[in-house]
Amino acid sequence: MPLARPPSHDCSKVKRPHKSRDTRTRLARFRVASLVAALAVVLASCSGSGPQTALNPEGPIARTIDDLWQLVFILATVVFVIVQVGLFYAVFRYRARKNDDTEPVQVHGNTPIEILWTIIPALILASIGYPIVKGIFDVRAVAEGPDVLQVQVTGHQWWWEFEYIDLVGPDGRTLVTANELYIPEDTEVNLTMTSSAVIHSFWVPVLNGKRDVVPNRVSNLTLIADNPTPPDQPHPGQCAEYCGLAHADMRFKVHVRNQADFDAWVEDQLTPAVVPTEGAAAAGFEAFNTCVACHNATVSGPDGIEDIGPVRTIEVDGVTFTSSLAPNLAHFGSRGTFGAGTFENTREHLAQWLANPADLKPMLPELNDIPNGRILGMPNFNLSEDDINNLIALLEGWK
Amino acid sequence: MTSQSAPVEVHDHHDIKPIRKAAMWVFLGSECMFFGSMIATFLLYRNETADGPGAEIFDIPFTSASSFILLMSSLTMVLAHNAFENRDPRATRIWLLATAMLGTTFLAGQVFEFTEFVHKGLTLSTSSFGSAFYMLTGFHGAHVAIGVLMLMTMFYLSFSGRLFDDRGLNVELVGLYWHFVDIVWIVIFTVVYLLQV
Amino acid sequence: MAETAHRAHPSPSTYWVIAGILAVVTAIEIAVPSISALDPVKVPLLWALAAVKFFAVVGFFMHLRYEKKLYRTLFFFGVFGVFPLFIVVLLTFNAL
Amino acid sequence: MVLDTSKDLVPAQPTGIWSWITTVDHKRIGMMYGVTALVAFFIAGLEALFIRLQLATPNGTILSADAYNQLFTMHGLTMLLVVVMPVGAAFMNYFIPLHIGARDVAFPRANAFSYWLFLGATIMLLSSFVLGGAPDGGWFGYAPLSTQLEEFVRMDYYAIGAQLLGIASIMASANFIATVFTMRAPGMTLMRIPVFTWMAVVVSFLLIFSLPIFGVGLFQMYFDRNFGTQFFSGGGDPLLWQHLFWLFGHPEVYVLILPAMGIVSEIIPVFSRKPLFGYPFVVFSGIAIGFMGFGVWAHHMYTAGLGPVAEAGFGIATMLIAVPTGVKIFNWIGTMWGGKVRFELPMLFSIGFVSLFVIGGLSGVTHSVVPSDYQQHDSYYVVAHFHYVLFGGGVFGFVAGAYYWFPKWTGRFLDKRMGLWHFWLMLLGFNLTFAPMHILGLNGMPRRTYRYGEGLGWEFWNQVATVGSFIIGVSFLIFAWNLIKSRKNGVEAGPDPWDGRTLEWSISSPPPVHNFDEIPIVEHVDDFWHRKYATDEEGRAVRMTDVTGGTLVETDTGGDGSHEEEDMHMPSPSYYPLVAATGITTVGYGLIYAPGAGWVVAGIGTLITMWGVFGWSLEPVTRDEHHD
Repeated sequence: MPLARPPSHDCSKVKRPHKSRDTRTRLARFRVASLVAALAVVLASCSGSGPQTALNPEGPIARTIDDLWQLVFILATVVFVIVQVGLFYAVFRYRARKNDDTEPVQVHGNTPIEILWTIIPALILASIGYPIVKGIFDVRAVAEGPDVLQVQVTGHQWWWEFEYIDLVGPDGRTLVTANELYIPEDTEVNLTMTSSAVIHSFWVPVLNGKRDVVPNRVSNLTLIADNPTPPDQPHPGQCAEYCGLAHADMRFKVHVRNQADFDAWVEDQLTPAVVPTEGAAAAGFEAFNTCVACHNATVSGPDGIEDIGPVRTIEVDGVTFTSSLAPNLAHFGSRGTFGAGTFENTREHLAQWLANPADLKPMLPELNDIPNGRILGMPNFNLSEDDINNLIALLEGWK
Repeated sequence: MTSQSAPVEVHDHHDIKPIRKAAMWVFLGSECMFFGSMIATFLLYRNETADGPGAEIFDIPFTSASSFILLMSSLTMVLAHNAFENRDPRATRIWLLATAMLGTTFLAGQVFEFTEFVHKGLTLSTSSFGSAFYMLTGFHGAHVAIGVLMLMTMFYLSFSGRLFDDRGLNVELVGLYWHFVDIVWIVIFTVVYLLQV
Repeated sequence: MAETAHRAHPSPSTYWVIAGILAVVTAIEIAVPSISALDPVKVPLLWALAAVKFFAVVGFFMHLRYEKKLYRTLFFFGVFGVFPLFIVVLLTFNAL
Repeated sequence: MVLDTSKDLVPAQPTGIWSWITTVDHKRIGMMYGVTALVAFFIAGLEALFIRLQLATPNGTILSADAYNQLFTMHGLTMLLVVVMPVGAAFMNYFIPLHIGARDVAFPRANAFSYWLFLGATIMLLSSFVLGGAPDGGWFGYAPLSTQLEEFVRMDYYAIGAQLLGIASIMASANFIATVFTMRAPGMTLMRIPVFTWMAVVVSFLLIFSLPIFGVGLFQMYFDRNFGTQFFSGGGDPLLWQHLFWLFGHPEVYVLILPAMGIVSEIIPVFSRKPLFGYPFVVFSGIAIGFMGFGVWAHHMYTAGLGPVAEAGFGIATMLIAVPTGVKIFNWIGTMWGGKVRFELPMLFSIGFVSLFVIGGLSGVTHSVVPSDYQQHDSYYVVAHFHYVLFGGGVFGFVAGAYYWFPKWTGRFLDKRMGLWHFWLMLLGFNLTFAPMHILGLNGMPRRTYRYGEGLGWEFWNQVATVGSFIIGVSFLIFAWNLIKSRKNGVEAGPDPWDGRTLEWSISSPPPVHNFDEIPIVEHVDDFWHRKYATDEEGRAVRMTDVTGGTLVETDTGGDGSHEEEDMHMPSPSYYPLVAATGITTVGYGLIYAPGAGWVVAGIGTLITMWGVFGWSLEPVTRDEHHD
């Protein structure tokens, strides 16, 4: 990163001009402290690291934001250096010295200087006004047109529901999934978002800034990703607006695929899950009857294709959102994670979850009020070990 | 605390009257923000009736009458203040009582109006409109009630001859408060009633 | 305070006159919504009439016209401060 | 606090617990504010240490999600409303009358009431931990999360507790405004008031006009929770709460920082031995910050969906606040420039304030770059920003004030050695704790999360921050020990230990009950300095020779004959403020548990309140008592 240097200049400047003996120890302490401060700023600027960072954009919108950040960071660093150097110069140059009992000249002020240091900052700020306003309109522009992939997002406590309203299967069902968003590369994706109960915020730092997801309101966010992600390294995202008990565990993943892979994924997802007829999975489907009080799935069984489980919608400002009570499980086995992107989708985790969900993720199922649509987590159904194994067999099989 | 002989003090510099009035006026400015927030809430929700009753249930002639009563209580209040300034306990007492009566009449009208509206299906929880309406007019009513209480306190003091003592509360301050409650209603009457029908 | 002199409070006859004006304005206010010819200007007109009553009470009954400038400043911070704030709030809701 | 009553100052200082309970002396009330806030500071600090322990490692298990959510909510709520604001109130109570040459505040009993109600609300908020759980909706209490779980009383504690704190603050603010505008000593024109008192005025205006808005929001939250109203749910709009909250919450930010700026503006001139550079500019920039602070509330809502036009408007307005803030910083540097900077403890903390506040201010400017804020909002970058402003700014400023004025409160210095340890440890710990949070936030770590997964690259800096937070903790233990020890055993300071500039240094330490033997007549900004020093032809300060011993300086106004000899009237002590405050707090507890048995408690509380209020206003007055 090019921004690493200026702050360290600052501390070397602080060190240089002052050598008098009685202040040496103080200087040493100042050096340590200002070194720490400066170091922190340096590292803040150049350590864009980790998969959830806002400093390594993976798409043009995030890059627009990052460019603005770089601009203002450089400006802020310059101002920081000037002011701190001025401050510490004044402090040390004009420190009271021993054997000097003269009094300073009693200066009360200087109007031209005051006006100068009012106007100069105002001008500096005015100079970044235009890029800021342009940036706002660029980032906030709602993607429109036939090539835009439309996804409707519903925030729940504490998971995400995605409905691809234009991706419709032969049976007329739209593609609905939870917590793992798949998007094609280099394509504008328009998220139309609302919430079922409380405010959430949708945030994938590498693709865009965050946008609140507000009940009774519709908000939009555009995602564009440069490159496909490896299957096991999707872009992590997270709810960024405090939304209650399990806010920290309301995460999600964004998988970017090239167009062909994306189309293949869509086809898979639009295919109903098959009702197993034998083995543990079949027994698991029996046990699944408990789950469909909240969860749902589109399955193809002996009676043909049917939707099981409650499917609910909410309408906000003329937009109809799918708002299920719990994640759709028809393709659970294809997901890398569960529990709102928090736990790797492994047998061990799943067994632990089914044995007692609140053990893994904090929830308040005892306050669920299903008729009024208030769902605050999955209860412990005290499933037997067999039930758990059978359910795992079922769910792992639903790719 | 007993006072003892002490060095010179510039005592008369701080007459308590203007100090109290300054505090009262800044408090009333603060109350403007309080009622302004509720009026803005009402304006935001004026059409959010959730298929329940809305502004059409207002009885403008009735509310006009009670608004007029509250408006006239400002006249009796200022006459009470005038009598107080003239140190006329009897006239002060009469006008204070008249003001309190007018205020009570207004409150009675509000209670009647609320009862009517509830019968017509508008409650606190019917809709955002109902919530905003009752909160705004209800808090105003509470202010009137506190005002009546203060007027009656003054009325009581006028019998014990302590009306003109210099204490925390006096007729002038009660008057400022009372007039303020009146001017808030002037705005509420316009915004909530007249502009919505 | 530097400013000590203030005008004498008005006499009761002034109060009665103001009360009369308030009554008349109230009557006009109540009439306005029922006159359909006034519909286009109804909103600003009613706001203006309310303002007349508001400042009549504040100025005469509350004696603000006759008192120290300090009181006016303190009070008007609230009165005139509340408008821009909530106009902006309502604008962001597209509620104006 | 021990006051020396041996001097023949009148009236005598009363002693004993009862004298504290019934006190209406602004100095004692200020002390009580300070002590209460300091205790709350240690509680809120302890909460922060638990939070830091939990976050030291990925998937931390020290706290449950539930406990964590309560702790971070209470940490914010306590620090802002029960620590920093009251510390400001403590300094204001103590020094406004001294700065303007008054005997007390305008309404001593209302002042006592403000304190007791503040104390009641504080106890109420803290008691929630053991009475059904502390508020857990964040200090901003965003609806409809805050109105969602009506089963719990937690957010009722928030709604009522904050409401009571608000009432207390409104009363205190009206009191300060009335005091400053009507009770200044002769000659103390508005442009001669010390900067701290000016900032107190700005703060009082901010509070008195912003708190009622918050109050309405809190009532709406309370009604939504308890009476089924639909302000934020149903047909209501959750963004209404955000507007009402931030219309208060943003001015509140300046309420927290302006007193600290005022304190630093007092300290820097004293220890630079120069007048404040550009006094009128510093005052007017404070007023400008106050005004602009009212116009930028929505910059907390950039991600909420206001629309690009509003976002652009508020973005520009927010940037503009940097201008008056910059003016203050430049003027502080200008004050030191060409002076004789003495590295006494108050000055060290003030230099720390300026330096750290610059960082916080600049990271604030990065927030005004709205698209950039789409990333930074609700991330640890914001946490870093406001701690640099409120801790690096506010707390450093207040601690500077404590070292500066401790000699005035007690007549003794705080120990310098311990103070130096405090300063350096606090500076180190502070930067270790909060500087890494910039990095964490930019790397995507959101706020208010009780745990985070591995592999996100957040482990190292979280560990650093945790270590730093414990260093801060140690530094404040040293401070507390210093306060306790130096109160009785500190080096004696005398009335004017720093060669001060403002009126409080012209009277004894601690000050007598009546503050001034005679009300001073003021001729200059920094009037006390001008009584001690003249300037030579070069403009250098020259100590006047007729000053007696450098201690108490006699004013020459006693004999001018224009003031008649009169008894000194001090307000009588009263327990009614405590009764009234107890009553209101009881009503508050009742409302929290309403409807139901809560109504009974609220009814009892109402009766107690009426007893207090009527007793207060009808209390037979001593004839010579002229205060309310």
